[in-house]
Amino acid sequence: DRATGSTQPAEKAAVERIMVVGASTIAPLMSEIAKAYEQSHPGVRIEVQAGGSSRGVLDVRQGTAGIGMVSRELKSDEADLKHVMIAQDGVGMIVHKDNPIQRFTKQQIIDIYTGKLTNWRQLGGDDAPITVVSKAEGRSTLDIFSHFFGVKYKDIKAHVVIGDNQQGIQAVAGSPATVGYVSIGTAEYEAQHGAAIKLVPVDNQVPTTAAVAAGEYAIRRPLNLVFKEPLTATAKDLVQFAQSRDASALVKKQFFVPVAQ
Amino acid sequence: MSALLELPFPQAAMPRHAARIRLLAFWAVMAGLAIAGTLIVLLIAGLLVRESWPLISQAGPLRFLTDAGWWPRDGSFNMSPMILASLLLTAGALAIATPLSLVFATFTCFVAPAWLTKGLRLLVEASAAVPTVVYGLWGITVIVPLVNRISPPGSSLLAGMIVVAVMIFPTIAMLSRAALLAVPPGYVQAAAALGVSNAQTVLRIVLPAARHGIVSAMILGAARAIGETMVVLMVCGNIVQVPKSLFEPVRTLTANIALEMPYAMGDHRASLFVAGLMMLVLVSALVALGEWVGATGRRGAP
Amino acid sequence: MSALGSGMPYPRERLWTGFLWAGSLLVAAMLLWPLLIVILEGSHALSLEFFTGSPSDAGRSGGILPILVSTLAIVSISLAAALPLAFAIAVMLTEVCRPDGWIATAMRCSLDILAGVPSVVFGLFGLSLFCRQLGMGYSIAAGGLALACMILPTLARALTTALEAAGEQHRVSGAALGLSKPAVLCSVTVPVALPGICAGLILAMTRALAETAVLLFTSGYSDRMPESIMDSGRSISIHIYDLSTNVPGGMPNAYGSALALLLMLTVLSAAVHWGTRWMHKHMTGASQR
Amino acid sequence: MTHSTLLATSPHAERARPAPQSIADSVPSSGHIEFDDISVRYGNNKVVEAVSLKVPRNSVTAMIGPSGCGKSSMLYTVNRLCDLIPGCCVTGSVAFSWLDNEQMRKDAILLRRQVGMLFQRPNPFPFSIWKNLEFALKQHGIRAKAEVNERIESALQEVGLWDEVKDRLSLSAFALSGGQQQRLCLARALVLQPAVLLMDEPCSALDPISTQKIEDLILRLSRTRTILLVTHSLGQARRVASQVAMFWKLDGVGRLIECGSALDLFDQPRHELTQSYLAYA
Amino acid sequence: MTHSTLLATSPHAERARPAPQSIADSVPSSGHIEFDDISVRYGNNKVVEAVSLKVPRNSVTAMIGPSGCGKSSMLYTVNRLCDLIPGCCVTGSVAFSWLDNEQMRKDAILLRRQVGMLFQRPNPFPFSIWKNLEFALKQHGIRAKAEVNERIESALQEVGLWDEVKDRLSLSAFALSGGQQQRLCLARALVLQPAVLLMDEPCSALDPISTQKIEDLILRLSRTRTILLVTHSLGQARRVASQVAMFWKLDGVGRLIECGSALDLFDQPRHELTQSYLAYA
Ligand SMILES: Nc1ncnc2c1ncn2[C@@H]1O[C@H](COP(=O)(O)OP(=O)(O)OP(=O)(O)O)[C@@H](O)[C@H]1O
Ligand SMILES: Nc1ncnc2c1ncn2[C@@H]1O[C@H](COP(=O)(O)OP(=O)(O)OP(=O)(O)O)[C@@H](O)[C@H]1O
Ligand SMILES: [Mg+2]
Ligand SMILES: [Mg+2]
Ligand SMILES: O=P([O-])([O-])[O-]
Repeated sequence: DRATGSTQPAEKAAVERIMVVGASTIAPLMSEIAKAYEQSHPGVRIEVQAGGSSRGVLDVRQGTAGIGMVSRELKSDEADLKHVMIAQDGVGMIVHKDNPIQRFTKQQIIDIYTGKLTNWRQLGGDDAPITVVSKAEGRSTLDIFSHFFGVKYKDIKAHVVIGDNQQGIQAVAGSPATVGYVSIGTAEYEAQHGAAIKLVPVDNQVPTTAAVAAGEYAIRRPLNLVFKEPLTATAKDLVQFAQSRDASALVKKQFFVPVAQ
Repeated sequence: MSALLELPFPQAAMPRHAARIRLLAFWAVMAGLAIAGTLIVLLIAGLLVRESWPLISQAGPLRFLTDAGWWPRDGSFNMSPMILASLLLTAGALAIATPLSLVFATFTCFVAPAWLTKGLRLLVEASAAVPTVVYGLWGITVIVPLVNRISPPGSSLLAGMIVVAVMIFPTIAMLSRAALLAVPPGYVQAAAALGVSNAQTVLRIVLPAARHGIVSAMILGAARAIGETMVVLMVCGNIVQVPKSLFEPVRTLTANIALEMPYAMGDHRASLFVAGLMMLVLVSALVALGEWVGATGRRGAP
Repeated sequence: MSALGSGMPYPRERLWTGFLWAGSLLVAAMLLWPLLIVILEGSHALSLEFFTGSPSDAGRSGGILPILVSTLAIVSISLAAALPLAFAIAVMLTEVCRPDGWIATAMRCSLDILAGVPSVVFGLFGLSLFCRQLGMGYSIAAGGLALACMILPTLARALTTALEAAGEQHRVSGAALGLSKPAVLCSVTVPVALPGICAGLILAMTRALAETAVLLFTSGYSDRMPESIMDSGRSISIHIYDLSTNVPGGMPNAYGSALALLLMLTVLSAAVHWGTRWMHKHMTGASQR
Repeated sequence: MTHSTLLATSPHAERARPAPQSIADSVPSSGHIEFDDISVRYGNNKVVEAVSLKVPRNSVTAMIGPSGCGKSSMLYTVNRLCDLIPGCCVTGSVAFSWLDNEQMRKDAILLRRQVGMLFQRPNPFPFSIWKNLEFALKQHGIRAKAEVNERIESALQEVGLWDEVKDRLSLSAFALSGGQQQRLCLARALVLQPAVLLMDEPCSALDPISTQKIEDLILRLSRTRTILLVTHSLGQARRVASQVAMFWKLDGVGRLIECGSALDLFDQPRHELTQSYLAYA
Repeated sequence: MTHSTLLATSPHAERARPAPQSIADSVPSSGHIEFDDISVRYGNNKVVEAVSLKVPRNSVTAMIGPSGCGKSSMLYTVNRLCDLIPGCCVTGSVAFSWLDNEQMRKDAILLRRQVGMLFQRPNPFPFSIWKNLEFALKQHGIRAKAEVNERIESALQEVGLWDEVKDRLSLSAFALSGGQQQRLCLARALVLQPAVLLMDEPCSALDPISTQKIEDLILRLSRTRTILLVTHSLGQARRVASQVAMFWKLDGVGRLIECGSALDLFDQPRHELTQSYLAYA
């Protein structure tokens, strides 16, 4: 039945279905993993469904999905769920390519995001008011950001609030006076492919996927799969596959940092 | 459709009571379907109330207008800036799209050569099919930087109004064109025979005669504008505030739901359903207003 | 009614005509802009393989065939579900209820409110009613039904207008021949109203094709070829959304898919036009002059 | 008398017609339509008051009177078309001495099947010429190919349209001229072989030649049909009617002020309003 | 002669009117409208061919002929309403001997200001009765309250509508009966005091009394207006026209087959088609 994620009883019993629901950040990665897994396990169908980390948690709790995708650390009130990390993702500061700024200090970022610094001149840049881009409430990127810089999200004075990473890249690429923070993998890819942005180090934290992989970069988050015990054998196998070395290539292809080094 | 082709109601062919039963069945089915269609809105309202009830029952509905601000994770749920933003955005988009639609409809009905009319109609139909995401991308890569040059940050109420106006333009234009085409040609001929100029014929005869259709097109357009999500999410900046100018970013109720729903839990999640309920109330108020204006218009008509 | 008459040397008439030309061309340019972007950027991605292959590497490469199939299935279901409801509402409004009576007002208001419900809310509604309560799960059927609720007001309004205009002239003459209301409706009003019905169908189909937020919550994300309508399937607008917001490097194929969507719309609306013309001919027995 | 099928309801035709009760016999027979105390209101606006009138069967009765005196409204009470007009309220009764009034009161469709109507402005359906006629037949359950063809052809010949359109029966009815459309509508009514025909100014849009054709037809039809004719043309009333009912608007309400045989009424009108009105003829 | 303002274009009225050139003088004068080799096509369908006709000024010319022979189309060439009909193509010319044809060719609005038209079916605007008339005046720059009131009242009296509607001028024009609407439309044309009046079967929907009123009016107006009247009623043509033009459809195309003074044409028709047609009168 639906509770275990194996649905459609009317269909051929040979096919086992696993429902994976959750964060849109993980969904493309997970569907690639699912495809690879299905290829080696013909009797299995994996339905990946995006809809947000909270949808993943809710669906797993209600039994609608077998496995959830959560793009952040689990909260204390989510201890009823098991979780495994399948990849890591760093969060880096980005500015426009033409912005002369080469490096931020942690305090500068705090001051910019709390509205104490309002002009690039104050940081040694051009004379232009700073446009501050932040993420929407509840997004895990925001949680990581505010946790690292110690800024309460209520104190953040943003000019633009965005949802997904791509939107942040477009916002920064569209105006030289903008600063924002996005997933490092995405930013690296876009910068290499001609988007008018660049990643900027904060203090000694250099935002590269290599640094995240090496564990040298502190502003990062886990990409988790969550589930309720007991899992079916196939689902358990899938979760293991997602952590395996075989899946690492797929993780890299989606510009995340694999855990199985 | 083959049932239609088969002429489903031969009357003398069967005994009268059989015919009557068929008639009754027809009306019963029609009434049933119509009622079902009408009740969808109640189902939606029911869902929204059910999901948001835990929060509403805690402290009453007024808190959503009087709380300190929108800090959903800290239990502070003031939505009034977002309501205002939704209304402003709709009004602005309508104010841009309606006159342009009327110009367009008039042009294609009365002035444009046939080939151009056909081309423009195709263009408008194609525009209606462009996914909202594409409009969002266009807004964020074209309109927002343009507005940014006038006054940063670019993502603003104005940018939203412009992009949403372009989006709802096809709806309003196509429906008002239909309304203009439905004006009896006798009016136009009579006006022409009186030596009335083209401009005056359109302004004083055709547009007033078509006003019901035009108002109804505007209502549909407004409904689309107020319910629009993706585009607004991408170009309006999503800051919860009462804008002091057109160039300031705002967050509408719809963008708020789309932005936070995927990551909201508990009371936060319930508060987003309250936002949905608020939308429903808002739209109902607008529709009631439209009905009232329409009714007084009908009554006050010469 | 078509033309108001040709060029008049009245200076004010010239001004008026010039104003209309300028305004319309401005609008046309405005509308062309996003379209042109889609066409220019999208044409790079188009190829035969694009239409016949399956997406790979999260959609960055490969084709969109399964997505086109899912989209067609979703749109067909939504039209098939919305059309009877919209037709019934239009019939009630034009044939049964007094136009100013409370029933008609209630129906009209309910539809207008429905038209203003944000698409996210339709998504949540579909998720709760079809996916959960009715046990359809994330599926093409659930997405189609949720979409049907969303396009219902557009369709109902278009059908009402069409039936109203067509019924006006022929209701009384049909009745005078001793025909019952449903007979007049099915055999006279509907054939006469077919062009209007066709326009409404195209408008509704257009909206259904372009919709993202509803399907985000209901029809699923899976980009493999659906085997039944109870499978989950990714519609083309979701594909575009996912590629452009979630997948780094997905933009070229996002534009390619948007262009494919426009082509699909052209084909579908041509098909609807052709179909209704055929039906019109069949039902009226008249060769169109 | 070439088109006997339509004119005389032969025993054969009678059997073929599936109507549930007997209609006109083939020879003129006694009987009448009786209007009893008819009043018509539109909303709060009374337009016809207390009209009682006996219309003899199988003859032509002309209703004349100035514009707005309620002639059309009277016609609408016969086939209950008034039911379709919002706000229209009729009191009084119309009875057909040779039909089952009880059943028809319950079933307007049955009634309208017996009572054909021709409107002031031709209103063909936007179908082909053939389909316009076939449509009504099929709807009333007459589907036998041969019978349909025969009925349509004889109806078209009846109204003098057959020779004009027989080569283009699949053309849209809208491609016909006004006079042809009017005759097509008449054929559409005749093809159902109604016992009563209501005609609301059938010739007002027609040229003299078409008018003459229609008038001839009315005279021929009146041998087996009861015809109620509204006309503004006193000449026409004189030419075709055997009984004339004169309506007038008194105090803003339409009333029947005089009724009698055409000869009497035109030659010795009793009411002074009638006298002055006839002076215009 | 109570309503002199409308009938005779007094010097005062002439000054008040802002039209850019002189119009009818107050006394009947010589002159004519000349149709020169007019042909009309709708798409590929030729409906009128090679009509040349001289219409004398300040008189009534009736155009008669069977339905569909192109009478209305001929009228449309006079005020260039044919420009509005998609697919309609006119060759040949219409010239007014007493007006500046060159200027009017360039400016259809100026032309239509001089040429009033009454359509076959009444087509009032969806305004109040008063506004229907005021609209036409205001559009032509006549805004002085007193003059507007006076003109409207005299136009309504002219068509015999004033007494019927003076208490409900703010009522919608659609609340009038068909005959009243037709007269309202005539008033709307008259209020601009055009030099030429085109009337397309103005009485086809009217009862004899209203018809008589309109015919009287036509006769009175014809002293200072040039009137082109299309009618199906030969009696009417005989009563009001001084010249009659007879059209016929030959080989599917409308042609002028005979034209002459009303007396001559009705008493000694030369063309055999005319003879047979007049036999119906
Ligand atoms: N649908 C309607 N609603 C309100 N009033 C109406 C309606 N139809 C007719 N009337 C009014 O009823 C009166 C009688 O109308 P009716 O059409 O019966 O007159 P008539 O004798 O047929 O006139 P005519 O010769 O002009 O056709 C008129 O005053 C008219 O204004
Ligand atoms: N808009 C149009 N498009 C195509 N054909 C037309 C159009 N208007 C008229 N016709 C055709 O032109 C011919 C002449 O039409 P017109 O209206 O001038 O005739 P008429 O003499 O006024 O007839 P009637 O007495 O019936 O009014 C007709 O055969 C008609 O079918
Ligand atoms: Mg009448
Ligand atoms: Mg005509
Ligand atoms: O991955 P996000 O939750 O920051 O969108």
